Amino acid sequence: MNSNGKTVVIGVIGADVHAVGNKIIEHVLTSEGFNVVNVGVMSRQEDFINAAIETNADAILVSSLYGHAELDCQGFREKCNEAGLTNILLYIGGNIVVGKQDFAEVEERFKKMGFNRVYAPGVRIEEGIKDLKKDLGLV
Amino acid sequence: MNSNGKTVVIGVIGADVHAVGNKIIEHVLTSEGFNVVNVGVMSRQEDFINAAIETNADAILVSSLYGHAELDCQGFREKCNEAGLTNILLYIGGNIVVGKQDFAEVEERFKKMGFNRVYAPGVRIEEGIKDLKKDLGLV
Amino acid sequence: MELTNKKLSMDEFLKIREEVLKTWPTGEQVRDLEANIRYALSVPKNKNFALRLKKAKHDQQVLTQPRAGVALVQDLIDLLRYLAEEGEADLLPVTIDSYTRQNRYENCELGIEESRRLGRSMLNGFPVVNHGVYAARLVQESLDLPVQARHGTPDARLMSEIIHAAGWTSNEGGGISYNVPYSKDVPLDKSIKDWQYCDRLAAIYEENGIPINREPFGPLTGTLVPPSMSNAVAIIEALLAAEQGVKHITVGYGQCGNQIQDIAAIKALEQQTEEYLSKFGYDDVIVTTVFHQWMGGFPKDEAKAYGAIANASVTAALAKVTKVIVKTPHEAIGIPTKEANANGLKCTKMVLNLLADQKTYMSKKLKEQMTIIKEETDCILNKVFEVGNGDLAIGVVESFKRGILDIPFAPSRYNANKILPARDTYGAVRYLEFGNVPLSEELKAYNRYMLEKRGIIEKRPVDFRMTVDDIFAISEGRLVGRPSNFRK
Amino acid sequence: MELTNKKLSMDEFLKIREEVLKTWPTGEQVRDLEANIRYALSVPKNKNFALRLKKAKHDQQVLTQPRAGVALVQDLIDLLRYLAEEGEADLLPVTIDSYTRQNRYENCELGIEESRRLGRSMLNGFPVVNHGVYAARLVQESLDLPVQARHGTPDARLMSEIIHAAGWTSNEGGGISYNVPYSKDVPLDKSIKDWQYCDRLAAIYEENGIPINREPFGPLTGTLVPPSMSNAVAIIEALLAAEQGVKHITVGYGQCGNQIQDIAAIKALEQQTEEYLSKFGYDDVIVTTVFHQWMGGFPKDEAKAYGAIANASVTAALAKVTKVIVKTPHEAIGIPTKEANANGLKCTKMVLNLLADQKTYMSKKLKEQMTIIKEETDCILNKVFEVGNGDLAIGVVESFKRGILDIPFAPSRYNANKILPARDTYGAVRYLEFGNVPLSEELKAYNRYMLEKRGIIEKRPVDFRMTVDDIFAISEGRLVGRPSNFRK
Ligand code: B12
Ligand code: B12
Repeated sequence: MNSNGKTVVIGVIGADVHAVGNKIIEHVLTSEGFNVVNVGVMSRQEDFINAAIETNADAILVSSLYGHAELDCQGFREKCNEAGLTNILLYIGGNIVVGKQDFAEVEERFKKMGFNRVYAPGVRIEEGIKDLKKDLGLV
Repeated sequence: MNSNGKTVVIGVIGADVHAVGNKIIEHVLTSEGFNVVNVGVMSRQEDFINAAIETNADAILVSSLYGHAELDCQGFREKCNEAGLTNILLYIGGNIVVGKQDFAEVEERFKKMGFNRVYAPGVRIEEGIKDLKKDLGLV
Repeated sequence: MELTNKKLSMDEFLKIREEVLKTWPTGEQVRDLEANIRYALSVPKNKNFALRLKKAKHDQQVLTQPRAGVALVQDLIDLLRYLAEEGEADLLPVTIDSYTRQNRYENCELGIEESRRLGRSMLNGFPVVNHGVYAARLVQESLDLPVQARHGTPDARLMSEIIHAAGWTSNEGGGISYNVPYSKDVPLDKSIKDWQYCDRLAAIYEENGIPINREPFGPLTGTLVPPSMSNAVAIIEALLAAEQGVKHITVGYGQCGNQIQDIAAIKALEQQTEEYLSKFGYDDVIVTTVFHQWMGGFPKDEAKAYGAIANASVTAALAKVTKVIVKTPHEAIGIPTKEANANGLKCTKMVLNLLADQKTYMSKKLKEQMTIIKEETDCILNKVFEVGNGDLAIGVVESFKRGILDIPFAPSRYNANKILPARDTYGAVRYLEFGNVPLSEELKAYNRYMLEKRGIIEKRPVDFRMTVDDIFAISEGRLVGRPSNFRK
Repeated sequence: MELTNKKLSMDEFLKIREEVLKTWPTGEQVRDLEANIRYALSVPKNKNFALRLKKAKHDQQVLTQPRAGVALVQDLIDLLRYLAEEGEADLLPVTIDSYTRQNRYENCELGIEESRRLGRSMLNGFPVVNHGVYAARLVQESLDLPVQARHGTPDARLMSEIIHAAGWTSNEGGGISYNVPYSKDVPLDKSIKDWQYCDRLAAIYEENGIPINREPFGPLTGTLVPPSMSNAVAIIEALLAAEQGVKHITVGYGQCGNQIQDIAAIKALEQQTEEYLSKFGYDDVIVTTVFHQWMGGFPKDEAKAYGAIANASVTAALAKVTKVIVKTPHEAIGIPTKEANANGLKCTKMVLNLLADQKTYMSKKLKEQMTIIKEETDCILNKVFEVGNGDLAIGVVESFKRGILDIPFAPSRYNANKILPARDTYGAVRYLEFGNVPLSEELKAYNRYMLEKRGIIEKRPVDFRMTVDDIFAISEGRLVGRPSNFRK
């Protein structure tokens, strides 16, 4: 697959071990031409941020399936800023809160935390890639 | 079974052919000691009323399963009154309206039409018999 | 005209037709049969019910079909579109209201008016005769799927004229199955004759290049009908229809609840229908099958209703029937909302898809049950032919009189009401009282043996109490109505 | 201490115990083992998990059990009571949150606080270690049904101390099944040792008159795990537990979706577990079975989710497992509300009741699939013993290193990740890439043949694309992930 020149860090945050989606996301992003850095499951905020600094990444795609993202993501944007990643795109998707909640509210909560895009349960990575290409000026 | 001295007319009103409940109701009422007059399925208001006059019945238990009871029962109480059955108990049960509706409203509608008791879908005849015994002073 | 199982001549047909069209003003709209046929020919082939079933059978696909009908035209169209889109239905019905089924068209007028006035459907179906052929065409033209009339009408002659003239390519019913479970005083010779007319009408369209599907109503009263009894009726109606020239027949069966018995019953039904048709020389009939999800009292709880729906869908999928008639989570309460109806369809579709590439494999038990059902059915059918002196139509009338054919819990006064069914300890429906149903001594002994086994396990006599308990069982969340003190 | 499959001596056990109880302040509460046992002895027998399962197995009854856990004590009690009453659950779980599973008790503190502050559970389960033994007893005392801890904890030693001291009579997990699918960097020798401790602890209670049930987690990653791989793991964990003295073991299996394969897998699992146990001299172990409704990606639509739930329940009922772990209509979205959880239970219960008196009958196909699974499992297990030089614990560590045991899609870096599964055209899960899984040539050929058949039907190569399509299939409403241009 031709590289599109953009680098994306992916991974699953917190104590979350849901590995299947993560493997699929790596597969799809790669075949779409992204340079993918996968920090894998059970990753800390620092793991994402360090990988992004090292690879000069354009975006971080956080997955969280198990429901603790609200706890696990506290202060993520601030840490990015401190690390100098002031312009990096932050996306999050999966099953990011505990239980079935009104998604508009959930989205707002995560946007306040500094995420650029927030995805509802079961939204497939293909959707995210469309937005990513837009946000990165690839289309 | 010992007779309890009370006579009840039962049947299924209108173009309704649901026969199973009707047979069960006859069976249960009889074994509870009632004298049961069953006008059967597809019965007109007149069939119920004539049977009640002939047998000097204490109550009429109308079944309607198929949803047309609101149409089929228009003027039932008035016809009873005209026929001199001014004190007869009128009960109705089954699936008496079309579709899932708020039962409190449905009950009110049928009470306005002159029914003494109105039963929600799936309420078994045993419930009705309890009330009947109360209303007829058998307990 | 004497009743006999012979194809109506065009003369006879047209003479009756004269009378039929006069029974309600909208009959006038369909007087020109050739014009009706021309219109029907213009309906796109992908909306042809008969062809869709044929393809599904070939592809071993199981199709879904809801029940649905409301009083007013636009509401009906909206409802059916919703069921096609949101519910992913493969085939569409128009369920006809109960007044129309009894030819009480005046009552329908009132129902239509009241529905308009109150803004909700006061009828339990679509009064197609009152609305007439133009409305019926509008319905058909507004939909992208094949449409069938589903009702319960002993005399459906005018209705059939209207629906076929409107391009509806399937009609449910039959002289027995739409009489005995659906009416009180209609003589069988009358309903059989009237359905010969409906069959002949379907065949006329067929002969003019429009395949028409006919579907005997399999479940009858939906209440503990022993498989051999409903299969016998379905086969009889298939034969009667074939004699009139019908070429596309869907024989049906209502779930009894024991999976092995149900699968055996469907397989037996399909095989015996084909055998009997070919035995009587009707060789070019395409036989498909329909499975009705549990037709008796349903659980009120919606989650439990889903369980009943999906469990039935598993049986349908494993038996590889051609289509399933779908229940909804509102079944115990009333006519479903469109959402509840779509939910029943989606739940069913999910199960069918999960099992699309799977089937039942033959076991000793399945073979045994198929044999029992086939032998019982043969016993009944042989006797029907015998008492009709070879004429099936006459045989049917005579058989009901004598209780050779006898449908449990039927409202009709022409039904003997002498048999009593009950479940055996595995949940299979057996004959408890045989009435005059002419089973061989061996088969009777088998039925008795299976029920005695239950009696011993439940420590109680084999009698009507079992039947009553079985009637309530599923709505109370079990298949077999065990006594309250029962512990395995 | 070297890893070996030998019963821990009381000395060893108590030495480890010293350390374990120090890992979090609540450990102090359970220091007095005899007092714990006395308390556990006081729990009414009808709330004993092991005995309830034994009775169900004897009665051929299939029990239901939900998943459920929230951050705060009273909320948990309310939730579980609701599931018992409204959901008619037969057995209760306490699902433990993910921080506790990783022994991150500080995170739990924050989660508990935030849950209090926001008035909703911020944790995906109940942090039992933080709440401590008195809270855990309160939970148990507030309920009338047996309670089990369900989690996914590689090192569950402290948790196990607390739950058994609280009178919870069952513990899910095992050194493989609660490590490889549930963690990233925990070495297998560590998790096996830690679970030997949990098993020994359970056995100490057992030896003191309190039957304790242990349940290896059957489904592993829940994603296309070939039955022989998960069965091999379950049998290994049963043997490891039995060596420590555990007497009540429930081996589990997660639905793959092909009904025949699933039934074959459960029957094979039950039989082979008993065979291996008795082969190694563990004769007095009571083996029961658990079936997990579909553990992979679920459909978002609730009606479809009900379809998936009920379809799984049919398999459970026909296979006559001892219990079913129930999914809910919210599965694809998030932790279910109590209502959705009860609905999943009721739907399941309905199906189980409808099929309570029915079972699967042996067919050629079922026998064939059982043979395949058993032979595959034997191939794997023989090799595990071989590379461990007869020591099962060592064999497991070595086998993961070499990819003899290899769990698809597992997050653990100690997993080889070399095998690749895919469905055959009937939906049965087969090995696409064998990695180092030591199947005989004949069995490999069988797997290849079955997948090639699918390739031909779908007109595409047999490769990773199939696996990916299969992963999404059920959440998109099919079992087999057919290519988009696929028409049968
Ligand atoms: C079996 C059945 C049939 C059989 C009936 C066979 C026969 N001749 O008896 C067949 C298949 C023929 C049939 C046909 C139709 N049916 Co139907 N049928 C049912 C079903 C599944 C079960 C009925 C039954 O036998 N229950 C078992 C008996 C023992 O219970 P029961 O009848 O409810 O009676 C008990 C109680 O209601 C109570 N009770 C009854 N009356 C009274 C009165 C009093 C005073 C008291 C206290 C208690 C009481 O006591 C009885 C004994 O405990 C119900 C749905 C359900 N309940 O699950 C639909 C149902 C009644 N049918 C319905 C409809 C619409 C029809 C049809 C129009 C067809 C259709 N949809 O295609 C036709 C109508 C035909 C006609 N003209 O009447 C609807 C009615 C809708 C509504 N009210 O909104 C229902 C509710 C299904 C649905 N949800 O759509 N049906
Ligand atoms: C399989 C599974 C498991 C397996 C995981 C095996 C493994 N190691 O991978 C096992 C059984 C071990 C497991 C364990 C647990 N699980 Co789990 N699990 C699931 C399940 C059924 C499927 C997940 C899956 O693999 N889906 C298939 C993949 C391909 O899809 P995906 O992961 O959703 O990813 C796709 C999209 O979400 C999206 N996406 C993901 N991230 C991102 C990011 C961006 C930016 C974008 C654009 C898109 C995107 O793209 C991906 C590819 O298309 C889900 C429910 C469901 N979805 O049906 C529950 C679920 C995620 N699990 C859940 C829970 C709670 C748990 C447990 C706590 C246990 C429990 N309930 O007993 C533990 C947690 C363990 C831990 N510490 O993390 C909950 C989470 C609840 C919540 N958020 O409210 C869920 C939703 C189930 C439920 N309804 O309760 N689980």
